[in-house]
Amino acid sequence: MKVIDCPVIGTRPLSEFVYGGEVRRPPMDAAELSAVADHAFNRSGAPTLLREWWFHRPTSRWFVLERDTLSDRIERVVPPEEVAYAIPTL
Amino acid sequence: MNDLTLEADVRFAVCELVGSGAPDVLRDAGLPVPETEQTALPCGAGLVAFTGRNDYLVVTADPWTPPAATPPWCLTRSDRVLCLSGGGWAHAMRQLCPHDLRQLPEGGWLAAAVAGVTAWLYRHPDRPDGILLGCDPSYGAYLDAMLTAVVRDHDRLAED
Amino acid sequence: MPLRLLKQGLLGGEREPRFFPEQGELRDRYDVVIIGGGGHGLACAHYLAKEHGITNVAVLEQGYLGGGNTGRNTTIIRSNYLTPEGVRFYDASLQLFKGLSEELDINLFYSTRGHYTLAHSDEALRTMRWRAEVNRHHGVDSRVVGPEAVAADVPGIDLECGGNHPVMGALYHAPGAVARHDAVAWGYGRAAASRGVEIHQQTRVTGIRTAGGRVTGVNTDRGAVDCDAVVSMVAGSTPRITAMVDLPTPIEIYPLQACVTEPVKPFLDTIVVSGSLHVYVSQSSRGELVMGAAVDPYSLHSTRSSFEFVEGLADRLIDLLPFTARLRVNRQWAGMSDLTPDFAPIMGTTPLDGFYLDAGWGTWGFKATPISGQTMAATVAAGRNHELIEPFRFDRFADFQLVGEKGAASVGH
Amino acid sequence: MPFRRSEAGPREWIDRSRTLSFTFEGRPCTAHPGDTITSALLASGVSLLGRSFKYHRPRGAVSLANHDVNALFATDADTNVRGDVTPVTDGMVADPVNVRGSLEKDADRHMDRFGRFLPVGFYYKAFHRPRALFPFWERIIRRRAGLGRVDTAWTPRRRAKRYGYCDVLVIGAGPAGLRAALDAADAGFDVLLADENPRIGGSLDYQWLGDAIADTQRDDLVARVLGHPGVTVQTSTVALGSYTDHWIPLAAPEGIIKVRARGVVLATGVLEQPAVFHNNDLPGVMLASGAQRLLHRFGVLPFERAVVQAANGEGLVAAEQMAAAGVTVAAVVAHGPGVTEADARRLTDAGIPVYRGWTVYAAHGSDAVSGVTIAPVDEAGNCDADSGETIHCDGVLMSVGWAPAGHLLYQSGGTFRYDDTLAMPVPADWPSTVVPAGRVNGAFTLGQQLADAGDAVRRLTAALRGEPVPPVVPQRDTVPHGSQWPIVPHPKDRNFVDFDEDLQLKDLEQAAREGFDNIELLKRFSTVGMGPSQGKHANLNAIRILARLRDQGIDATGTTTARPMYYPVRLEDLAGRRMRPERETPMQDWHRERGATFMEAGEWRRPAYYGADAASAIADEVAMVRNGVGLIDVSTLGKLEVFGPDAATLLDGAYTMRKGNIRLGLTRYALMVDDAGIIVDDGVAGRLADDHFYLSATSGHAEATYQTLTRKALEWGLDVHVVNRTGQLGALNVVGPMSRRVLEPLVDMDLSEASLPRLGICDTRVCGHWARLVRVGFVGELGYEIHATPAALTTIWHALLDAGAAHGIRPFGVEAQRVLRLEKGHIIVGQDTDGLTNPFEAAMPWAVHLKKPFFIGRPALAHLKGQEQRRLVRFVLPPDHAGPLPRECHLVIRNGDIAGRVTSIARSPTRGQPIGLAMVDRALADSDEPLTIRADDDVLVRGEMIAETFYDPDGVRQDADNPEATP
Repeated sequence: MKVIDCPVIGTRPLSEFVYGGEVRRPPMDAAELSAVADHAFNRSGAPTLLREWWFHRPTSRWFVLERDTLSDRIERVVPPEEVAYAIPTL
Repeated sequence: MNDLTLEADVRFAVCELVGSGAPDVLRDAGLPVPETEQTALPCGAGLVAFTGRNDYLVVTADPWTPPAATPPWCLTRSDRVLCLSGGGWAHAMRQLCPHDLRQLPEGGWLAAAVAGVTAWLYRHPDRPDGILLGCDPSYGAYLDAMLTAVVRDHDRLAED
Repeated sequence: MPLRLLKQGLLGGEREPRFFPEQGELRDRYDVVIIGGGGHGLACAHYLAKEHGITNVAVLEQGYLGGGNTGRNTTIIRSNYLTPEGVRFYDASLQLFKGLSEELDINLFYSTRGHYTLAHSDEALRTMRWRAEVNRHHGVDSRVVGPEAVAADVPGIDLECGGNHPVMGALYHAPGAVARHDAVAWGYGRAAASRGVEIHQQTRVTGIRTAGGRVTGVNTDRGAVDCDAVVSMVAGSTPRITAMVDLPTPIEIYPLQACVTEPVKPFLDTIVVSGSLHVYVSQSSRGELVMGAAVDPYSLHSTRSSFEFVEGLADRLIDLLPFTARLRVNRQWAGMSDLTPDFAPIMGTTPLDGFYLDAGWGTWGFKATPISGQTMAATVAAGRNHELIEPFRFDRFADFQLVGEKGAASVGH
Repeated sequence: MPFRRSEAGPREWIDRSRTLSFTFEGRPCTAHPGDTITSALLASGVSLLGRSFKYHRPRGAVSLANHDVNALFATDADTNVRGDVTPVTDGMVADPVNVRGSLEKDADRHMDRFGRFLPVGFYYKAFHRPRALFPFWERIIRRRAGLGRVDTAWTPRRRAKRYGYCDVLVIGAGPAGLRAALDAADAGFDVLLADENPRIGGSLDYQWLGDAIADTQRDDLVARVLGHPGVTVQTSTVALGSYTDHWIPLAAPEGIIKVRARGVVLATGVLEQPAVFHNNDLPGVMLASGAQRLLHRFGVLPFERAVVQAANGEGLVAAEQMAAAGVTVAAVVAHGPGVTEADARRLTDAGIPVYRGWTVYAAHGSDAVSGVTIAPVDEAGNCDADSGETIHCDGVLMSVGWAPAGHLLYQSGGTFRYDDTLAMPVPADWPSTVVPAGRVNGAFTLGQQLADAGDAVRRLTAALRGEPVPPVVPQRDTVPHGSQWPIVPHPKDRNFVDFDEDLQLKDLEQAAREGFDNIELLKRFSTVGMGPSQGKHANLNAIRILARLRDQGIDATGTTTARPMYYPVRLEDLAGRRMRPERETPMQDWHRERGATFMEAGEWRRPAYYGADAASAIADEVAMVRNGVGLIDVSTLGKLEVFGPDAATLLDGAYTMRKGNIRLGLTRYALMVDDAGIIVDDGVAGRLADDHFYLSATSGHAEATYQTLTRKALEWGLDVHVVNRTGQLGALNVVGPMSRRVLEPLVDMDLSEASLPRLGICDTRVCGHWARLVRVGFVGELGYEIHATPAALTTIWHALLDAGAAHGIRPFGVEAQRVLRLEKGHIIVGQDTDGLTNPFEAAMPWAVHLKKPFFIGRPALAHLKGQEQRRLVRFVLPPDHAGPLPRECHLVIRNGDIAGRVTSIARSPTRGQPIGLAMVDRALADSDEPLTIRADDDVLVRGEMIAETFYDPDGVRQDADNPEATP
């Protein structure tokens, strides 16, 4: 079973996590349909170093991990601020 | 083989303190305040665990009422708390939990999956030969049944 | 004793023809280059040659013939899909499969066994009825049956499934079948080669050349070739190929695992699938139980095996068929599934002229082998999508015109 | 003493002082404790142990090392039992598998004669023309398939699995493994030493037995390992495979242990490989190491008079051991540089004739070896059969080379290359924390093995301590240990490369000739290596054959993937203890006692209805809610608290409707879609303070919604806390015209419309306990959702039952709730929607507030508005509709084509006619055509779409002050 080493919660088995997919930023208001579709459907499918969301159930905590989707190695725990963005509000 | 016993329903008052100011509230109430996330300090027969940003789990023998002011918000919980004790507890837990609990020191805290459900584990210094386990009340009967089965098998093996 | 075997037995094997000619050098130019020497690629080559007279074709395979998902699936063939376009497409595939042993003169062991998809909840049962109704509308023999019908066909089944997920009914799909997966690739490969198609194994495509918005050739680790059309039929390697032409796709790669037990005397004649338990199982003509489950929980470009997979599968299988507890798992393996958001393939033309895509097969690529070969060949020959694959067109995502196969999402395989 | 038992040996596993009884093919047999089925049968003079898979040829013992897949047995509770390693138990009933009749008189034994008509891949070449006849042939073939027979009455014997941890896992307790375990433990590591045999010692106990130095070292090593506090020994334990991140499951007698080790030493040794000659599969032809195991472990002399084929020193030792034990060694035939002139002289001096430069050409005999023909062979392996000599014997020992048991190294990412001297693949590269040691690494002499283990542990120690890893100190042997070409053609073939699959030399040649000349294609076409032993004895020779045919090296020819399992393992062992997480509401026991029929809802089980008869129970429950008061346990609803200054921003961003403008003390419908605008969840959001919301979610989606909210809070950088209270709080809904009257006495507040308005939410006390009251209208009557702690909820539930008794209060289940909500026209996400439904298709445009600049799915919905191609519609069937109702998912038909499907349908007791929801094509939805549903038996049922809510469109029934609603 894959093991994820995390500086915050220690060494954890994969079975404690839920995979949340790659980090993507949605288009904001008045986006073209093509941009919307690209965000909704397209993915970085080729082997690469990918930033992904992983949810750790026992601590109820989301992590952003940088993982090589070919070797399955986790290279880095990314601080969430690095992927955060503001949303427009009324 | 050592005896293994399961206390299936250890009575505690449990609450969750959420939001800024939580450490101050704990301190004002004379409760211990763990400084590192995912650690806990003993508090009488119970404990206080630092579970996240400003979040604390408070497990006390007697109900504890924080000040009404918010934040922090205080949420009463009904965690099912069990205690597995006896020299073989860590070995027995290997059937249910992928973590090496021998590595969990006295006073150690761990939020982990046990028998496939989320639970917290605490090695209370007053119970050196055992482990406290807490889980969501809806999983209480299930976790109790799993631990009971482990204890039963342990006893049967011990007889053989 | 069939005559064919009598002849070989008496005359010896020396006279047996080669399945595939010895591999030569790459030519400078082909009309069509097919990337991927699995079932789909070889079938496409066969139909290009046979039905469209296009024989100046190269099939480039980075490994060996049928070594990808063609040789890694659990060989189930069925057409009990949810959407009319899915049913029509897979039924056409199944019809082709039925005559394929004769057409290719290779015994594919195409064996109609009947296919049960078990429902363990009223929600699942509703989906079964939906599929059955759509299937019947299109003349495909599927029907919802009660637990007793399942019990009559599946000896030893525990309809209570250990207590947590009792069988409430099933979708019975009479045409459900299995076939020898490798042989499908070999048969198509031999047929294509006999018409002049070149098959190049251990030939890896390293780039695709374009000029003026259309394909002009491919680069390989054995040199470059020119061509007018490139057809990518590489399942789990699709994103690597589409990246060569900067084509974003909604495809993600997830490992899909499978395993077999040691052979035992046949006791299971049908194919049994349970979406809720994430198990599908049939017994091969060698006597092995061939089993699979859902795709792995996260994306990965790897065919590594995981122990959790066999643990979980074993745990649930013996809820369903308790007596199989004593059988032993002999071997496990994995393939790479190319999944799309709507659980339907992506086929046909692309925004790049001369670049054709056959991908997004998820966990059902094997059963589509003949029809995708045939329709992709027609598409390449005509330069526009065959009507059977038009619903699976590449740009449906950009238009938000998804195929509704995801409605059956609770039920896999 | 049975006539084939030898003198007692120093290391034997059997207890000669006791005798067990068992039966084989109905005949009584005896064994000693410690005997395997195979050793006991051989000791009783039975050498025919099984029949081969395809040709039903007679087969016997070969390896005694868990590779004898032609000696499988069936017992009353198991099948495909490997006789060579399975201990006899007292009273055991064992039978051969894959025979019809008895082993000797197997009705299928003539299959051997038809072998030429069943060449490699024969099943691809015949039986398919004409197509109609294939099922006939298939039945015949299928009948011949498989080995053992299963019994559908078997029940699982699940045994708990457990996790295990150590610093260093050493696999294999032979010389290298023992040394590695000791060194690692001395270095301070916590060591787990696993070996597949019941005793540690490995080859020291048979191949090296009698060598004085080896014996001394063995005793020393074993004693120190057993006495070392840092070493835990696991015997009879097989390492099944090597998985990601150093997880190595061990199949131990007490169940599977999933071990995670920081470092692994693979001292897995080597697998002796058979020679390929005519009749090399006859009972009596054994691997030399197999014969040694038989002799030294079980005290069985397999032969009286043997011929030994040796390409290495190990074969000569075996010959000497056999001779010393009383076997007449009629000849040693040796070819290749592995047996020197000096070696030969040593044996000759001892009276054993040696034929150097000769090989075994063929074995003779029908059901057992009666003799061999030996012949001169040149360096290339060409055999001069005409100069052959025939020797009478009853046994042949093969010692022609080895293959590394490198499966786990390969799975760990290691690679191998072929060593021409050793005539076997050796590790070329491996991870710093998974290291080979001993013979698997090409270290053959005892000294080399021990030194190699020491070196391996030194490197591993450095790796584990994060220090620079020193270079390998090579310990590989430099003298040959095998034949490069242990393969002899024969005009009559039956020179088997793969015993599992009955593959002969000619089969592999033929496969390659037909174009399957890539090792993977060769494997798939011929099935070499695909049987129960997974090629442990076949793959290396198959590669040799292909390499020679293609005129290329072994490494260029490649190898097939060594996939788990190392040995087959039972499904029940893989399964382990049955764990099915199941959640219970505070009222679960009460529902059970009350006779509820349950239905699954994820990990929950909810009452579907109460009582024996579904139809009448549901009808009564519906009627009571409409006319009196009912009570439903809704504890499974998702319950989330959202706190903090950015609480409103989070919810505005996560849900389609505005949340920031909900007034304190009120709730609003909450619909969540994904990035593509597809509906994923719905619930209710209530506001308890400016910075405090309370949300409900569907039972099945609560966890996912919680995850979405917590993730979006991070993603959007918000100061907000989301707490999942789903299991911490119970919830019930007391609903019906009498609900206010029943609840009022129990609650500390005024329940008038003014005090707690429709869609209101407030915290209060019920029965003296904290509780949260929500005025929701899912079923369309006045009702109160009460959320409270599990203990309080139980109290409240019973108090409501007492208080409502006078009004006939009764509990109702999910089925009645579905009818009630359908009458009200409320959708159920997942039933009335599918995996692609957006809110416009669900006829809920009112739930999409595009005025908000952003929410999840807004970009998509902004484009999709008005574009829907299908829409959810309400329909009714005539009140006099006779016959069975259409069912959910029956199709809507228009002009002969599919135009949609029924998503919900029920007889409405209130309207007195069937009502339903259907998702139909927009053209139909926009029309005023009738709705045609194809029901069971193709009956077309005609209904009518209606625009208005089926029941109480103005919602007057939900008015707390309405005298009709609160009579």
